[in-house]
Parts: sequence; structure tokens; C-alpha cells
Amino acid sequence: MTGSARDRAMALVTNHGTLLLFVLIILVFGTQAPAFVGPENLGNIIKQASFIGIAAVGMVFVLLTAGIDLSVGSVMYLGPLIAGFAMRDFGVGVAGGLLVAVAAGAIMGGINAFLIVVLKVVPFIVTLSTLFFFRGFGAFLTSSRQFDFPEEIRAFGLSSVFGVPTPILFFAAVGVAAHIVLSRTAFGRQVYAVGNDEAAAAKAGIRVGRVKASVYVICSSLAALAGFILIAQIGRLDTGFGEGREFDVIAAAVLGGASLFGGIGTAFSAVIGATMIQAVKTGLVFTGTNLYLQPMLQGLIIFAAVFLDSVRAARLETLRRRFIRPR
Amino acid sequence: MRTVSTLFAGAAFAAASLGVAAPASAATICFAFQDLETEFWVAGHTAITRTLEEAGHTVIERNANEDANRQLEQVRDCIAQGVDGIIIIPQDGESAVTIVNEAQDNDVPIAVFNRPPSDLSKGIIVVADNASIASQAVDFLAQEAIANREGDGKLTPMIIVGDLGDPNAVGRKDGFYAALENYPDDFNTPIEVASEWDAATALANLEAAVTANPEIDLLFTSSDFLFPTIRSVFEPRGMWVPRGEAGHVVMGGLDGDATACQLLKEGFIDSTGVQDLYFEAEAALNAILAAIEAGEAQPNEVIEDPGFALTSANLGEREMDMWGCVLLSEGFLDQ
Amino acid sequence: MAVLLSFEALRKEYFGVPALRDLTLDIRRGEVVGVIGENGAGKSTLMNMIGGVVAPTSGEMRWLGEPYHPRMPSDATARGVAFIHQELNLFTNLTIAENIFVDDFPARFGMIDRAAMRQRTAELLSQLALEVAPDTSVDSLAPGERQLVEIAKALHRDAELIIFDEPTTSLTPRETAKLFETIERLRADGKTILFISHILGDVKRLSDTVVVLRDGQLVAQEPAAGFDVPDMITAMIGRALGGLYPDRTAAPRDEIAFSAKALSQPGILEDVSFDIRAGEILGLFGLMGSGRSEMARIIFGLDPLEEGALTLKNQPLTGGVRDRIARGVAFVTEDRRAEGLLMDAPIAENLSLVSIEEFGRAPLALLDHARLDHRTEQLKTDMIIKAGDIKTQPARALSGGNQQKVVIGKWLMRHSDLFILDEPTRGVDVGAKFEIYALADRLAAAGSSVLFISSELEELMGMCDRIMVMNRGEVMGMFDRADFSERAILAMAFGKQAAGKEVAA
Amino acid sequence: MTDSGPLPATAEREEPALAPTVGQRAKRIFLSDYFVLYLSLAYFLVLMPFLPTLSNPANLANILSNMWPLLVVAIGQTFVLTIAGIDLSQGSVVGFTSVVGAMLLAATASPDVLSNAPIWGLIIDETGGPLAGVPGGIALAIAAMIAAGGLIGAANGLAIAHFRMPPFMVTLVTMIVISAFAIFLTQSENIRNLPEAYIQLGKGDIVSVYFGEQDESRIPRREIYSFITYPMIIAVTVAIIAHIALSRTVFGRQVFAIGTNRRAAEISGVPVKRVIVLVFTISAVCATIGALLYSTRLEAGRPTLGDGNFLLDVIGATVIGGTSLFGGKGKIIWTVFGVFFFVLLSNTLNLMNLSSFHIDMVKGAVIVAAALLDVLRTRLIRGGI
Repeated sequence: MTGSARDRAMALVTNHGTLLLFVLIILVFGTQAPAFVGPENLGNIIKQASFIGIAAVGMVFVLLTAGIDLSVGSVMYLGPLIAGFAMRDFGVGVAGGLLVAVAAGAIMGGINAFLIVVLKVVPFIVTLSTLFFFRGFGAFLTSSRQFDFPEEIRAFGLSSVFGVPTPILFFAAVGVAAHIVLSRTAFGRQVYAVGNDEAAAAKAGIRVGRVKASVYVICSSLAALAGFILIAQIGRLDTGFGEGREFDVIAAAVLGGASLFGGIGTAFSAVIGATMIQAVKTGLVFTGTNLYLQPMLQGLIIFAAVFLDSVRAARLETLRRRFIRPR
Repeated sequence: MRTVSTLFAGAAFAAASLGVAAPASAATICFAFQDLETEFWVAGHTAITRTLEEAGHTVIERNANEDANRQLEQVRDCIAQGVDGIIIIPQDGESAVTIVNEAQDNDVPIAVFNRPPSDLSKGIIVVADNASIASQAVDFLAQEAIANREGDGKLTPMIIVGDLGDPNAVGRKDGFYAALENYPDDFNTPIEVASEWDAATALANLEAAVTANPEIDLLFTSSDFLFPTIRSVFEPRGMWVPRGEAGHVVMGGLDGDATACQLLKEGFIDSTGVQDLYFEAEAALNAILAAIEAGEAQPNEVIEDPGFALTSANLGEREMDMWGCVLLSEGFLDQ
Repeated sequence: MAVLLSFEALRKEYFGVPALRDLTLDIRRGEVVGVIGENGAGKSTLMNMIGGVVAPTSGEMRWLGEPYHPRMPSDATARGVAFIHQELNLFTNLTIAENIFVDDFPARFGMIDRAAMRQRTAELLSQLALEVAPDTSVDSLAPGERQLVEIAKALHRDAELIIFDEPTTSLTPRETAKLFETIERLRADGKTILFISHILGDVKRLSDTVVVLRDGQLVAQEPAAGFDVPDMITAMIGRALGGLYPDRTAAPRDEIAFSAKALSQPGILEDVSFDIRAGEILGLFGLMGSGRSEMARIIFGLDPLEEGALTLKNQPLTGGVRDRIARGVAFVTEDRRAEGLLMDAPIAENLSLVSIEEFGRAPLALLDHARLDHRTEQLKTDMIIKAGDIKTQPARALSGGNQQKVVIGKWLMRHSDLFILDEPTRGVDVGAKFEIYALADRLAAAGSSVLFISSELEELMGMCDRIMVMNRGEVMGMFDRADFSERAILAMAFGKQAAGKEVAA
Repeated sequence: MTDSGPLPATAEREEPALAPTVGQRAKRIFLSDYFVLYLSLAYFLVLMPFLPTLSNPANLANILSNMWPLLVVAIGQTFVLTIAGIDLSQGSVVGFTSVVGAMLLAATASPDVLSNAPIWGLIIDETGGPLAGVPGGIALAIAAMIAAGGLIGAANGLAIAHFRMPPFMVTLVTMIVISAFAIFLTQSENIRNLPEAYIQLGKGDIVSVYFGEQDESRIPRREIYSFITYPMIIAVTVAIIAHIALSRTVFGRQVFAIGTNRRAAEISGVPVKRVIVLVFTISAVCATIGALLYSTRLEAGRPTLGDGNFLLDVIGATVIGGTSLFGGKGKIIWTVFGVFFFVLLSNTLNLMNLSSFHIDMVKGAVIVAAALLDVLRTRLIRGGI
């Protein structure tokens, strides 16, 4: 049993590769720009990560069932937009607007779910078409013009409770709630079961259709919530808002460890994934990196994280191999 | 119902001010634009389509969604449909040349609106030079910043850069640098902030940049549509204050939209570069309709829009030359 | 005893072809009923109807005298039917406890009551003598352990009728004994058991009544006590089978074709050495966890080997899987579904997969379709694969036995000097088993060496020239055919394990 | 399941050789490989009365010419999807390789642009790229593009095959890095002044058709319709080669085997890693050929070519054609039809003169409708009706 300390160190590195990389990123940028590790900036990172992060938590539900939702970017736009109309024309107020946004997201998720579960069209195609449809519907509603929210929404977006900015509170609440649902409720465990083997889940008496429908509703609701919380900080919604974000959202979820083939992933992982990507982006701004190089460096750091994760997976597989005699 | 009616009322604003000669016969015009995602393009789009329709022409619209290839395909579809003339807002100068050639080869007159092709010799071309307009706006900002300087250290400028894949964004960035080169002893190296033309990205990056560099003396945004974003970062930090009050950051943008007009009037910003949207639209329309009238299949003409900077200094005299202020006066922001 | 489930003139047709012909049968409450029959005899169709997977074409099912028409599996579950399938329906990403409670979690305030779940699971597991924690993830369990979790699931549901479909194929003798004890206890509790198995000795030993199906018809229903295995076989196949095992056609040659010298891999193997002669069938027996499959994978180059040397035909055997195949090693995996077959690909594509490169014509490796079709058709005939058009029919549509023939068949398109057969008869019916034995004999007769790995000692004793026994990654001993003794071999296989020193992974 | 189910052999008995009824014929169309083609043609016929321009020769020529570049790229994606992968980096490869080709071939470059460009400036100067005016320069430039694209694809493949990294993430990173690199290379500029012979590859006609009077002295250009063009030749050649590779070679069989069950393929001696690397290389090379066609018809090397929704069009067309995202199921002919459907869809949306505010909605609805029909069809096949 030589080198067990080294073995243990190796195990630590590989098992927590993503987290260690995260710490490394913070340290590297911190030495370059000390303000990076200041409490204000760390708070900012989490605040800015909340946008993609909240949606990524929703995406984890969908990915767990081996589905995919490409429409999140459009839902991020249309959900808050409908909430905006409700606030402006019916005076529902900020809290009402938030509920309307989430409800609108749930309806959009319901449309996806109907097409996927009842009509049995593959999720990729369904959400690809609703990606166009939802954004098109928003453009139709606004004639492609910007939408200005009532002033009160900014007070909400920029508010904080006991010094903690509201977006962070929502991010934390969503993360914790999703974690509890996924790990502690029957529904959550059934989501994992469906993603592992849909046919077996049906045989075991799980209402597969209902589980699958729910994840799309959850995903879209959270995407709309994410959009609303971001827009609440700005007060104005442009037609291009959220475009192309589906890839950021999926990347955050996958970076945290969710598998596109279903059954693997946690809400916590999406939170980590989104925060890490945001930390890199913020770090590149802090170090004044050339704008042309920023996306390249971002890409390479994400690559490093995915690489570490694959090393970890390979190692896990080796560890899983059953030893039948003492080593 | 109120929702819907206000919406369409909004769409009708910009049309009235264009004076376009009524043609002898109604023509079918293909209007291919690259995108409708900011106020500027929406206003331009509305101006052109309304004017043509009111003059009795048929307008066929094509939105390329920022895809040059798709735009080429759309223009070809228009040609196949047998339109009389084409107006394009190209994705960029290079694809514009190809599209102009395509139209002229097929004997369809074409006008290029707002973004100049890299080859100016063919087609009716309305040129607005992003770099020079940006440079005019930034020059004013630089002078303001120098005038307001306390102490004699160098000033720190910041620019919010647009999508690096968009030549307009790059032109504006070049104009910004060109203007600051005139004051080499007064400014530090500018801080660049990427926005990718996306409000959420701009929000995150600007917040990071301001946290990293709290002392900013001058801010230029490559597009006016980001002012609400800037406000949400600056306001909590006490940096969003009008001219003349302590803590005011000298600020400007480019586009000349209604929000910029309002902020200029309220004193929060100091200048914005303006493309003379109505002039450009009117010139393009008149030229293309004249060519159709004359049966000219390959009209070539360069119409220059020098643009200008609307600043806190010339606000009174030139206000109504800016399309955003026209919209504002028509109640655009009072939804 | 009351009748729990009865069938009256039950009939099922697929596309007009009857799979079950007017079956009339009563299942009495509290009985263990053995159901036997060859593949295609109608067992699965019958079970699918009980389980609500398919509806009968005509006829009636009654549950305690009431009409019984399950329209979906959950209807059957609600009535108290539990299935323990040969192919497991477990969620590998969940824990044992979660698998057991997956459709009915105990909840407190909307949250899963983990403590209650754990406790109940621990009880169930201890009934089955499975000594793992309820929170163990299923993907870290061995196939046999997973089977026990399935059984725990049915026990948990407190099912009235439990249908075991080939439950013992992946169990060790000890686990099998435990399972049989459990079944006895269930019977004592008044449960009704349908026990489907190809291992007729087990059926006889366990059942009260044995039901024999052939060609969709009931051909025999007799008390197990007076129903001997040869009679069962006769009833199943409609004629007397010459024997369970074919006679070996040729004696092993003298030359040593394959040898393993001092193989060691930390945690897996320790100093394993053995030879196989050309034309010899070497049996490898060991309990689950003895290292038999692990060694097979090492020989085939799938898993690493730290120390030791392999030689085939006097040349060292090294490199990865492709090198080994090129050198003439063939490997029939124990996991047909995950590793053996392209389930959704046509049978012909499965058969040709290993040798496909030989059918490419230079320079572009364009397939020689004529030759390929000819060879696959030939193989289908040779191996008596019961299939329609092998170019369109997917492997999934085949019965277990025929699927296994495809897994073996793909290695027969080319010549191999060493065949590693890992559990080649698992889940295969009597007739197909015989064919697979005959095939092993043919390979040996043609001069290849065969390493025959099985947990059914009986078949090793029937087929092999020698049997090697492994335990905990070590070779415990070697028996020549003349010295085969079930008791001695089993004793050796239990080896140190009997001393009860568990080693954690 | 120890018993065999009913063997489809008995289910699929030969139909009697009588003349099929209308219903049978309709069923056969519905169930055939050519379904998406029939669907497209039906869509075409239904819209014809409403859109008179739809069937005019100029429009047909447009539809065809729009098909070729997308088809080439989608063919590459078909290979990747068949091994249960996905290639998100194709769009960025299109942009990057178009820049590589243009950089080597451009006849001149403007000095102020050059002064900005870091690497580009080393390769190209005011007298043009290193291969400008060189005999055989175009062939060399194309070879360089294919090498560059192929390298990117091979890098994707290596990461996926050897480190078992998920294809989605690997190619997503490649997409981010390569498109940023392309923009960095030219500092956002597009490269023009490409040689005429190069441009011909994207635009040149070989056979054109004119339907007017023969004795007219000057035939208006807009009445000459391209019929056979270089892009058509290139795309059809690629399609035929790809079809043969996928359906008639050892390699093709191995691709399907990996897509169906990677583990089983490995154990059966399929060189899994090599095939995966090759498949991703093919995908990137197809994207490169697509880049050639796109950039020559736009007469410029553009770093942003292939941005935005391009990728969704590529994958959408491939999947609508019938190739499965989960591997083991794919045909080049399906992709041809899927691309045809997508191109026809966007052509008709253009011709409908919808307000730009409606187009996205209609597009979304039509994609879903097409997919629904496909689901119905699959159910019919499964149900054996």
C-alpha cells in the first residue's frame, strides 16, 4: 500500500476536479486583481450567475429525463414580456408580474410538454420549433420593439434583503428548492428513474408521461423566472433578449455534471456550473483581457472543466470495478 | 384591447416626416433588412414601409435575422418574384457587394441603406460612417471630461463594445479610439467591456468592470439601447447623476434613439452620435423610385449621410434632426 | 384450495398467427406452479397477458372468479401481480431502497421518509441475505445482487401472485438456495408463485405442479412429485431427447495452444497459471466474485493486466481487443444485452460485425454484398437461428436462445484459436442449450481451444475435458474429466469463502 | 422474455401480386423512406395556387441553389448523429475555414485593415495572400481549408473518443473558441477581392436554361436560369460519396454499430476510437466544403459565416429527414430530403410576404407539423396497420 497519501491526493483532485478548478480560477484571477476576491465582486458573480443559473437548474430536470429544451432563450424573452403587459396594462404590480411571468413560462412549458408527451414528437424538434414560435409571438406582440417596464420593477430588481441582493436570494431559493425536490421527494426520484430507463419506469408503475410533462413545465417556468429577474434589474426588454442562451444554459448544467443522456445530474451542479462560467467571465473583465481573446479563454477553461470531469468519470469507473481480493 | 391598440399606434409614428414623390404607377419594392432588434432598425423599418405603402406601392419584407447568407437567399427570392426594386439594409459591407451584383445582374435596381458596401461604385448607396459619427460623439465627451477634470491626473475612459462579429460595432470602436487619439496626454488606456449586443451580457460585464475600476471619467456605449443597462449598474453606485452634480460620469452613445434623447435632456448623458435616419430613408426611397420610373436597371449613386453628434451643447438647435427626439416628442416612451 | 387465477380458452394471435391456442388452466392459491416449455411455446405471451402488456384475442381470465382484464402493467400490479423478469427493470442511478419504493415512496410532509424506507429495505434485504446497505447505488451491484433487489421489490409489494421468470440464471448456488428458501416461505405465507425456468431440476424441486406448454398449447399439467426431468423434456419437445449433452466428437490434441503464466492484477487476480490444449474444452467454475469473468476480460484485452504473460500458439498475446481478435481470440460476453448485441440492428449486421473488414474490397473497403449475404445466410442455416429475413429483422426480435446464437455466431465467421465463452447458455432453453453445447464441441473438434465459463456446474461436467476452479481471483485446483465430482468441485469453489472473511472492494 | 415474440417474418408476408388499392398505395408512400420528399412535394403543391412565383423557374433555381451548401454541411452532421454524437462546431468551422481560404487567395487587402490584424497581417499583405495568382493556388487554398477544417474535426474526435468527453460539450467549446479565433484573426473584418475562378465555385453555372424567344438579340439576365451549377456538382458528389460510405462500406457498418451500441462494437473489434475521430473529421470537412460554397457565393471570407441559427437549421434539417439524435439510425437520402424541406420552408415563408413579425411563428408551426406527421407515420409502422 505505497503512496496512499499520493493516491488520496489524486482522488481528491479527480473527484472534486470541477470544484478545485473553480477555486483555482478564483485564486488566479485574485492574484491578478485583488478586488476580484473582494466580497462585493464575489457577490456580483453570484448575482450575475443567477440569470443563467436559475434557468440551468430547470434544465437539469429536463436533462435528467434525457430530454432537451432549446426554447429556454425564447421563454426568457416571452415570459417577462407577458408579465410586462400585465404590469403595465392591468397594474398587477411587481409581485403579480413575477407570478404572471412564471405562469406564462409554465404555459409555454405546457405547450412543449403537450407536444412531447401527448403527441410524442422528439424534444429536440419540439423545442426547436417553439424556440422560433415563442420569440415570433413576442415580436408579434411588440412589433419587434423594445418594451419598457413600469419604473417600480427596477426598485425590485435592485433591492436587497439584509444586504443580500434579491437575484441572489431567488437563485439560492430556486437552487435549494430544486435540490430538495430532486433528492427528497418521490417526484424527484422518479425523474431520475425515468431518465435511467423509461420503459422500466413505465413497467414499475411510474406515470412517465406526467413526470416528463412536469419537467418541461418546471424548466420553462424557471427560464421565465430567470428572465424576469434579470429584466427587473434593467427595466427594458429588447427583442433580442435571451437569444442563443439555450447553449449557455445547457453548458452550465452539463458543466456541473448533468448528462445529456439522462439520469445523472443535480440541482447543485447547475448552480456550480453557472457560477463558475460567470466567475471566468468576470475574471477576464477584471484582468482587462483583450476582448477578442476573452471567448477563447472562456472556451478553454470550460474545456478544462469538462476534461477533468471525464477524468473523474474514468476514475470512478475504475473504482467501481469490483475488487475481489485485497489489493 | 388596450394593449393591442397602443401597440399599433406606436408603429405609426415615424412615417409622416418623409416626403416621397408619388410615382406614376405603383411599384413592388422588396425591402430586405438584417434585423429588427433595436429601436433604430425598428424606426427605420417603419419609416420605409409606411412611406411606401402610403404612396401606394407594395412592400415585400424580408428579415435576414443577422444572417448574410439568408439575406442573399431572400434577395434572390425577391428577384424571382419579379419585384421592381430592392432596398436592403445589409448585414455588412462585403455581403452587400454580392447582393448588389446579384440584383444588378438581374436588371433590378437596388439601393443600400445605412451600411455601405465595401465597393461603392455599384447601386444606390446611402452611406453613414459609423466611425466618424462615433468619433464626433466621443470628441465632445472627451472635451467635457477634460473640462470637468479635478486635479491633473489622467482620465480613465471606458467603452462598451458591441458584437465583434458586427462591422458596425467595430466601426464605432474605431471611431472611439480615433477621437481619443487627439488627446494623448489626457487619457489612460481605455477599458473595454464586451456586450455582444446583449443586455444581460452587458449588465454582467459592466458591473464587473466598474467593480474592478471604480474611477471612470468617461463612458461611451456603442449603442444607445444599453443605457438602461448602464443605469442599473451606475445608479446603486451613485454614478447616475445629471450633469453639474457631483459624481456625474461623462457619458455618450450612438444611434440617437428616444431614450438617448430623453436622457440627454435630463442631463444624464452628454452626447450621442446620430445617423440621420429620416434623411437616409428618404434619399434611398426617392432614388430607387426615380430609377424605377426612368426604367434604369443599374442605377449607381452615392448619397452621403454625414451624421452628427447631438450633445448637451447643441441640443436646442439640432434636437429635431434626431429621429429619437422625434419619436420622443410623439410620445414614444409614454406607453 | 381456492383458484386464484384461471384461464378459459385463452387465445392470442399476432397477425393471424396463434401464439397461444385456447389455453384453459387453473392456478390454485398458495401453490408453486412451474411453467416450462421451449422458446416460442407461449410462456411469454401468457405472462404478458397476465401482466397486462398484451390483451388476449379471445378467451377469458378470472382472478378469484372475477373477470380480470388488465389493460396496462399497473392494473396487474394493483391486483397483486409481481414480475421478476430475467432482464431486470432496475434503475441503476438510484439506491436499492429507492428502487424498491420507486412507485410508492413513503412520505412525510411531502418529503420522502428516508428512515422508514431504509428500515423496511434493510428488513427485506436481510430476508434475502443480501448484506449491503439500503443506500447502496444499484449500479455498484453485481447481476446476482440486482436480481435479489428485484425480488425484494416484489416482497415489498406484498404481491399475491409472484411470477419468477428465469430468476436463478445469474445467481450463485448459495443465492439460489436462499431464493428457494424464500420461495418456500412465500408459499407458506399463502402466496402463489409461477416459476418459469429452463433449469428443470430446479422446477421439479421447487414446484407443486408443473405446467408444460408446447406450440401455444397446454400439453401437460402434473404434480411435480411424479414428474421426472426426462419426462418433462419429452413433454416439452414432443419427443425424447437423446441426452442433455452431445457426445464429444474428438479428443483434445497434445499441443498446448494457449497458456497463461502467473497472471496477477492487484485486487483481481493473483498468480493464475493454466494451459489449454488445442481441441480442449476447459471449464472454468467459480462463484460470483471468484474472478472468472474478470479473467476472461483480461485475456481478451478489455481490462489491464499488471503482471504475467499470455501466449497463444507460442506467440505472446498482447495489445488491445483488436490485436487479440487478429491473433485469433474470440470472446462471447456474459452480458448479451449490453455488450453482445446491437439490439436494434438487423441480425445480419450483428453476425458480420466481427469480420466485416474481411468483406471490404480494396481500395475503398466497399462491401462485397453478395459474399456477405451468402456468408450470413449460411451462418444462419448452420446455427439454426430461427429468424425471418436476417437483413431486416432486428436482433431484439429474437428469443434469448437465438440471440445467444447470434452472439456466438459472429465469432464463427472467421477462424479463432481460442474461444472464451462466458456463460454462453444463460437464459437459453433446453433445445438451444443443446445446440450451443454441440457448437462448443465442434469448435474443439476443429482444433480450437475453448474456455467455457459457467455457474452451472452440471453443464461444465457434461461438456468439459477439465474443470478449473477459481476463488477470490486465485486458481484453487484443476479436475480431470475422470475426477469430476460435484461435491469436490463445489467445496473447492467455496474455498476460503466458507471461512467467512469478506474483503471490501 | 424467453419466448420469441411473433416473428416479423410471418407478419411481413409478400403482398399478393394484385394491383394495389389506392389505400395501399397511400400507405406505402406514407411509410417509405421518401416520406419527407413526398411531404415536401405535397407542401409545394398545396401552396402553388397561392404563391404563383413558387413554381417559376427562377424560384426553383433559387431553391436548388440554396439547398447545396446546407446539404453538404448537414451530410457531415448525419454521420455524427448516427454515432449518437452531435457537432455544434460546424458553424464555426464554416466561418473559420472561409477566412483561411480567403486569406490565402485574396488579391489585395486594404492597408488600414491589415494594420489591425495580428496573425492575418503576417500572411497577407497589400499584394494579396500567398496563393494569390499562383498557378494551382485555388486548389492549394482549398486543400489548406480542408486541412484546417479536418484538424479541428479530428481534435473534436480525439477529445471525444480518447477522453470520453461528451460530444455536446466538446463541440460547444470548439464552437466558442474557433468562432472567436476566426474573428480575432481578421479583427472582425471580412476578406474580399477573391479570384474570379474561386468565386465561380460558388456561383458558376454549367448549364443554364432560357425559356424565351430564340431570336431575341439580348436575353435579359434575369430570364436565364441556372440549372446545373458548380455547387450542385460539388454537393451531389459529396452526397453520393457520403451515401456510399455510410451504406456500402466497412466504415459505414462500423459507424452504425457504434451508434447502436458502442460497448458491443468495441468488444466485437470495431476500431471505435478511430471511427469516432474519422466521423468528426468528416463532419468538419463537410462544414469546410459548405464554407467553400457559402463564402464563394458571398465573394468573401467571413469569420461570422455560420453564426446564429445556422446550426439549428443544419441539425433541424437532418433530424426532420429522419436521422435519430440517439444514434444508429441515419441515411444520407433522408438528409437530402430534410434539407430540401427546410430550404423549401424558408423559401415559401419568404414568398408568403408575411410580415417579419409572423415569420418565426409560422416557421415554428410548420416544423412541428412536419414532425407530427412523422410521428404518426412511425406509429403506423410500429402498429403494423
